[in-house]
Amino acid sequence: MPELPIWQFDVLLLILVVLFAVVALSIRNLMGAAVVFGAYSFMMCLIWAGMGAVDVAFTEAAVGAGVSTVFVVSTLYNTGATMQRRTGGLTFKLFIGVVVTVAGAFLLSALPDFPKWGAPDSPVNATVAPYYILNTFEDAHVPNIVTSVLADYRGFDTLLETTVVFIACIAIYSIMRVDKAKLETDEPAIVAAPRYDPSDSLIVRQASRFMVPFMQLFALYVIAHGHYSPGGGFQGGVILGASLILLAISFDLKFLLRQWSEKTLMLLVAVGVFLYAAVGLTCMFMGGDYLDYGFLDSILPGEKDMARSHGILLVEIGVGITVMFSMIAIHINLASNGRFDRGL
Amino acid sequence: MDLLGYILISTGLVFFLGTTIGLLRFPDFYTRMHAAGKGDTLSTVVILIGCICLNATQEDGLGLLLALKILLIINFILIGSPTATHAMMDAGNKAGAVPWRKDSE
Amino acid sequence: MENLIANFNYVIVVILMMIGLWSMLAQKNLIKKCIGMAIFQTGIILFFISIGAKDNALIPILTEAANHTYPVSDASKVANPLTQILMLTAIVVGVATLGVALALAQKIYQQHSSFDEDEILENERK
Amino acid sequence: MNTFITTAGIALIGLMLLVLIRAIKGPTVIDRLVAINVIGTKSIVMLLFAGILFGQLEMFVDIALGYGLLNYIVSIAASRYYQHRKSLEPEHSPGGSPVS
Repeated sequence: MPELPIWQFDVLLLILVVLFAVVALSIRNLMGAAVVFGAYSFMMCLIWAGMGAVDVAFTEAAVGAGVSTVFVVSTLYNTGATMQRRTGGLTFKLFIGVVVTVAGAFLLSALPDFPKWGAPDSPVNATVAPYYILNTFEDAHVPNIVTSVLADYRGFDTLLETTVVFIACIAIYSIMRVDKAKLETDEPAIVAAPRYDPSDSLIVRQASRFMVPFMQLFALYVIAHGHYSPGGGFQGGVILGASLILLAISFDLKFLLRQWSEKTLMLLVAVGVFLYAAVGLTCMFMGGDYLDYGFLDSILPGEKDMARSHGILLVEIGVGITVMFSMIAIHINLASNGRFDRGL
Repeated sequence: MDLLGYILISTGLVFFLGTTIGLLRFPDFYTRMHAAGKGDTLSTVVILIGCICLNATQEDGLGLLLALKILLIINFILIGSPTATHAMMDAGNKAGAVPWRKDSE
Repeated sequence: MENLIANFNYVIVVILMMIGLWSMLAQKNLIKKCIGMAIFQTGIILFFISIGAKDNALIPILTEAANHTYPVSDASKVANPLTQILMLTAIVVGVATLGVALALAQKIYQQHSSFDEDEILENERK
Repeated sequence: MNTFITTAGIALIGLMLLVLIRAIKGPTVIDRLVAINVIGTKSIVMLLFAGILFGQLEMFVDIALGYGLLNYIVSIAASRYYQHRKSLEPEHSPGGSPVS
């Protein structure tokens, strides 16, 4: 058996997660499937916490509880589809089932060749990872190894991932966004407008009004304290985005759009990536390589290792801005059907 | 202090058992909501207080910081969970969930 | 059988991936396909995280409270940070791509008033 | 202490499994939503248990705090769906599928 610190939990949760996956796919009501899929992500968060991956667990917690289920719900809200059609193609499903089972059997046949679960000397754990573990603190003065590897050692990777989030936001924008005037002449909107009723749910609105400042404060703490505890730009950005999505849900979309216009949102999505790239370029101007924060020591306080620590913080802020506003822009596009006026 | 923690966590588990039985056995949506809304919040809060007791003896102020953070979690659960319960109850009412009556079986 | 227990994580990875693949191939509903895609993705993330876990290892954050001394002397007592950061970014990118998939599905629904693949194909042929 | 926490955690997972039965059976979506909400709240407790077993609770408590803040967004979004949806159009969308 593996000797992970809490392997009992891990084994049980791994079995439970398969159950959740099967349940989420077998429920024919689409809302039910979306809701159970949210719980699936809770279980995944627990598994990652159990395997010692706290940053990943944090990201999954923020994404699963805050945004991903809300995206599915807003899509269902705008389309009005409720039930999955009972299709007759049982033979087709069985055929696919056989194909998938054979593929799975092929994959499982390689099982004895894998390193044991939790072996410290497996190829993954023995090649480059020990360097990060042993040298992070002298190099960058960051106790959280994940943060330093994320933003410093593998800074290019994170830059491109941030760009991918940015591109996904642009893609959703170009798929969904429609001109309001054009839509009215072409075809009626599929969903009639829900009337904003001030007496609708006072409790929900007041509770959200109370919670949102705490969420934003906590998110800023997560970004700033990411050097010493789990957290960083991705987690903090998602929590910030989720707090504004909560406002949009519990009040209405107009409430959000009064504060953040379309133009501001898209500008800020770009500003985050730009900040990241600009920090890298500044390093080049100071005489180093791209994203080599050590050369920022003449403009940032402290020695070379502290300069790297501060550079990581700047980069994380850029990531946070991009992720936050991408999540908000994606939610507004999905919830309002690209019309940017009203929605979930 | 540890003993108090054990007692509180066990109590919380008993409350959660009650929640589970209520969720499984009650006949309609509103009664199930009753079991879930009350029992869930109460059992979580009790277990979290038990966790505070278990960690209160840590050295150099860490126990105090942890206690503060867990108290914050309790605070947010006490605000968020009833709000969610209210919203779901309202949704069920508006979507037309029929209350169970004794003569309906 | 011994392999099955010692490598239990890979078994679950394969099962999750195949559930996701089955859903993407056999389900006719676009939303279910999106959910299947997300499940497949979590299978892959689980693969990476579980090969990075180590026996009796602590989380990859160095603190004095956990008897870590700066600098660390034994790398085998800290879980692998590399796989974790690869997957951390993958989760956020995953939710963004889920958004793209849902946007496409929503546009398709506007055109064809259905999430069902067969009905969409019928509508196309008309 | 660790034995007790492990036992309590396993009991908690077992009870979550029972709650999952309601999520499977639940005749309406809102029943499922209730069950999922309970599971989400109990995830906070499980995270704290994992932290105690790792001996580094101060790292796990942040995740639990994040959960405590974000946990109810899904419930509110889903109930918003039902509050608004009801007055909009019948359950059968045009061209949609018949409800069994």
